[in-house]
Amino acid sequence: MTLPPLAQAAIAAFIVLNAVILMVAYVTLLERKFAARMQSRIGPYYVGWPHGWLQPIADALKLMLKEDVVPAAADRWVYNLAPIAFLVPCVLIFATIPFAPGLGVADLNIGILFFLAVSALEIVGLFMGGWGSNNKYALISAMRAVNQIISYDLPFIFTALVPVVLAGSMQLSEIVSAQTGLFGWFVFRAWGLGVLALLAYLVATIAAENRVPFDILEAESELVAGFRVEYSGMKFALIQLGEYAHILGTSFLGALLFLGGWLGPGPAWLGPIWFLLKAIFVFLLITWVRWSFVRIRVDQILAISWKLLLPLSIVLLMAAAFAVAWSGGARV
Amino acid sequence: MTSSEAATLIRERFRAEPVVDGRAVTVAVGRDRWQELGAFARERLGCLYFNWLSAIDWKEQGLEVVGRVENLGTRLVLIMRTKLGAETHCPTLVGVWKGADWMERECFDMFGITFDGHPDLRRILLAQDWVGHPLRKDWVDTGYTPYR
Amino acid sequence: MSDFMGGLSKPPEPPTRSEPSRGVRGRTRETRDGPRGPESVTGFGTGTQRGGGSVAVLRDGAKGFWGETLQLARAVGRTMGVTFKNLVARKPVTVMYPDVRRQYPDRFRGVLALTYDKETGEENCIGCRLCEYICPPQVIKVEMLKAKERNWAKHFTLELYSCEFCELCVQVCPTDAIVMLKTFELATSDRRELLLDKDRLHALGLEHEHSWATGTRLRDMQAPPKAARGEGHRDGATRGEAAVTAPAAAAKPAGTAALAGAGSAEESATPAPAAKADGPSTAEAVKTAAAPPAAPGEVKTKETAE
Amino acid sequence: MDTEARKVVEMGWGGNERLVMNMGPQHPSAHGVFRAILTLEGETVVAVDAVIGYLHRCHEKLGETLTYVQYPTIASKTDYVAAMTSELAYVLAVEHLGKFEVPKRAQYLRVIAAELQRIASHCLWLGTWCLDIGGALGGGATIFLYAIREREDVLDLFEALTGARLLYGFHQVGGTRYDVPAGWDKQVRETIDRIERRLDEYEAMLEDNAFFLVRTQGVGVISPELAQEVGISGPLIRGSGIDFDLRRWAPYSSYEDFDFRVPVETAGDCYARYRVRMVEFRESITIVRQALDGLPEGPISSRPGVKSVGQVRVPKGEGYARVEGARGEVGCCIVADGSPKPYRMKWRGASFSNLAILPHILPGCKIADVVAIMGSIDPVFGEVDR
Repeated sequence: MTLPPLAQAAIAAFIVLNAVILMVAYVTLLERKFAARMQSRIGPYYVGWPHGWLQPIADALKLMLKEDVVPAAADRWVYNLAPIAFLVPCVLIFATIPFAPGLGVADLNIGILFFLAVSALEIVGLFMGGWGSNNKYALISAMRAVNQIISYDLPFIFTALVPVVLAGSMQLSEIVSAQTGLFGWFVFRAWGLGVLALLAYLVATIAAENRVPFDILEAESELVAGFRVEYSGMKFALIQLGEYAHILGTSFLGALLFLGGWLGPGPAWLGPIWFLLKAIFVFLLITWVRWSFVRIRVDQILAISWKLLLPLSIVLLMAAAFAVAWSGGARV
Repeated sequence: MTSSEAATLIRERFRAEPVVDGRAVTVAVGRDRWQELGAFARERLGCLYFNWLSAIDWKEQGLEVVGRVENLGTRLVLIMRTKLGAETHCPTLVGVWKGADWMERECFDMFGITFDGHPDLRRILLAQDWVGHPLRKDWVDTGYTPYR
Repeated sequence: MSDFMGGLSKPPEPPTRSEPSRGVRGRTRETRDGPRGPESVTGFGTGTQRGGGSVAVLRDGAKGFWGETLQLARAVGRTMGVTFKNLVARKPVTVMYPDVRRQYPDRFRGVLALTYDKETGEENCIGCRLCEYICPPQVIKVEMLKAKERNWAKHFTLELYSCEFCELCVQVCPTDAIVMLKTFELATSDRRELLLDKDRLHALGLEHEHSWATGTRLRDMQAPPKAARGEGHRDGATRGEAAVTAPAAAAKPAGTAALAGAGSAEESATPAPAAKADGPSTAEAVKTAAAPPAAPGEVKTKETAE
Repeated sequence: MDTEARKVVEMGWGGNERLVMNMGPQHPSAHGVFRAILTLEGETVVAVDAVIGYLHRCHEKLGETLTYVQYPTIASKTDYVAAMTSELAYVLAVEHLGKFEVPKRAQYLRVIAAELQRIASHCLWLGTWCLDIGGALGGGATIFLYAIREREDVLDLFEALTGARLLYGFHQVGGTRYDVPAGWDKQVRETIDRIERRLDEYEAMLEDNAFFLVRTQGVGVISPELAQEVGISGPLIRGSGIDFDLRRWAPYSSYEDFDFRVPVETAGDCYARYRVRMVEFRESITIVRQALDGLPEGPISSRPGVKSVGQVRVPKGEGYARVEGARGEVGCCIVADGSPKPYRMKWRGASFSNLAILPHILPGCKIADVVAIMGSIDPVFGEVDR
């Protein structure tokens, strides 16, 4: 019995969506334990004794049961829509990610373009939340968010295009299959350009995801909680979910683009596991940076983006293109 | 500048008898010469460091304003005092030292001394709508009522 | 492009790290090199300062693009190295509190309690109200019950919710009746439960472990002439026994005497420096207090210090 | 600048596209309860009105109602982060008035306590400051927890010494209340050795860290003139190039016996204040070592232990004692009238004067600098509001 393609896609989307939500929940636990050990703490422990295995579930339950407060002066429509507008693009980016050959919702032939375009959309929800809250902290945060995301999406896109140039395809599965062989991952290839591109990609990711040291829009010591200062309960949970989904999505993309996706030793069914491990490795790198550095100021962040990261990423892209052209289409 | 030299200078200028104790010179002047003493301490004695300013309520003898300034180079300490008598007005020192700002506001808050010429004389520690000045000796404290 | 991160570079090694000029003891003074040359802060990162005058701030921002990039890479490496070291090499320091309790020291100042005499089973408190007088937040209320043999506390209430655990009540108690416990676990949802009466205080004293401090031990520790020191305080044994028994024994049969002594001392205390016995109680105390301090150090305060 | 901010407040929402933002009283980086009414132009602060008093308990009035025996236990509540030094200021003032001697051993114990307290207080400062500039969900929190880990070790020492972790009541007029317990000095040496090693880690995390440097260098510059005029003290004034340390200036409690350096930085910015405090950390450690080595035998108090509430009386007069607390000059001026209580007590809180610098240096900064400068000032609101 074969289902119509739409139904197949719907079932796949359902599975991926739930998997993503579950993964996001446990990624938060992973980050908390990781950060805790880094800080000489233990982290979540009692809920799901002995190591807090049920903590994400408890958190989700708690947030669901919390009172949903809407500020009296808020722009109700914008305020209520913002978490959804924020969450949808963050989850939608998973639609195009192949988890193994043929395993995914839709392996578009312009997959990476779709990913980058949709991922940039989160700013809309973010700005709606900051504006609709009618809170000065949230407003300043929304202003900062627009500044920052515009300036960091460019280097993000340019560095993500380096593997595209190297692989000669915009289809994500094609990019992975271009990385086969010993030391075939793009991070090892192109005479060191790959490593630089991965580093630039990580920095741009951290900034685009608003993680410390670039988390000026959350900036709880200055702006309390930034754009989500007025959100509570389930809406807060949605924003949090969206944020972590976005980070996870970019981690998956990083693993796909630079670390060879599902490629790895062992039988083919190990592929998704390899892929997951690589994504978590990228995620932990981001987390490690997050828990090691202090935040920098908004003008400094913009300066780093425009003065350092953007030129660097353009140079990297051009160098990669040059390398491909030099080798005449052969593997570099 | 030693404290005895400073005392001589003060004696000449203010006709007040300073008390010298180690490096500290205590001088009491009238309220009308308060600002003059401040400017003198800063210009002539080099007391650039403003340490603190407060007041004492001597009950029937009225309020007294005490200020302490220092010269960090020569380690001279000047304690300036002025009795306000029946008045509750005192010239401000904000024009001489910026640090007098908050100290005088606190003094106003606690003792009800109005510092004439202070740019922003409001209560600083107590609520703006507080009634009375707690460090005055005639302030009646409400008793402690334990929770039973 | 060399100033893309003008402020990111490391400042010169501060002179304070250099070896100080050691003079006669206590008189070394940090001599500083001349003021750091004026150089404006380049690149991004400095908010304009108003109202503060200007101070020359030297930042050597001229290492060039590669120098700064290398510097940045090194900084990232060192910082992440520290966190990584803590991640893998150090155990968490968390104490899983309700399951595991850390070791409380002997002098722990916890919840207050009243004590019984171990042999006779009588209450130690004689209701002398010294603790009520001395309590800074005034949380203790005592009423005395006069009796022929000795006095008793008719009521003794302690408002623990306002207590600041300063141990002054323990310190003044002539009969060691009030002590502190090595526990703080009296959290409750009703404030009234923290209004402790005499029965509750006695029950608490039986329930939990007592801290080391009692009135006599504290006063003994502070008494001016002291032979042995530094040891034996933890268990309050050794020298404590001998010295402590005398005043305690003297105070027990005649609680009223101690009270009267305290009261008169309060009236007659003079500002004489330490030479006069302004405490109550026995002849021994007077003798010890009258003895000159063993090591007369010079008090240097305020302006007289120079 | 205060008045300018007020004008804007009175104007309502402000003209010229200015935004009035209320930072506090409940704010993550307020270090207590502090309210700064910031007038912003974009991200830049143009005026600030500092509102304090939320933690006011009228300590000066309390000082008039409590006797010389009772008050030292309350004095620790003014600067509750460095309680040892605030108690010390009060008892020194009383001892100065009453001409009470203090045994050498008690003086050394006071020095040990004060310097350990400085270490603990600077630990908290470092942690909270990094929390301010680093974020509670980021590297700042990591340093915060490291610093708190070390502070807890010092508090354990105090707990072993006095039985309390925050409000010690360690000092009394004429000496100290507690002698060292057995094995304490060994514990102290281990702890300060460990902290000294860990300081290198903090510096590795911060000093080299480009992100940290851009946040602190050239931010919140206090000129020496302004520093003196406002009367700031402690690490702040030393960060502005003025060598003013009361331990040197007017040695109290046998500080003249110890060999230590007073760090001075000329830049006057947040980074200079950071450097000063980091050097002070190490200097405090050396002072503690010296004091432990030279701790003399003898009594810990020149007066018998407290037995009644009016035990201490001082003759009529006025006395001022000042100590170098972790945040600067903690002064206590007592006017005595011969009774067991002071007639008037003036408390000179270091943080009060230090915080008064804020309206003078904040205008022109970015919002992010406001928290960095606040943290570098290290106010403790118990001491500001008293």
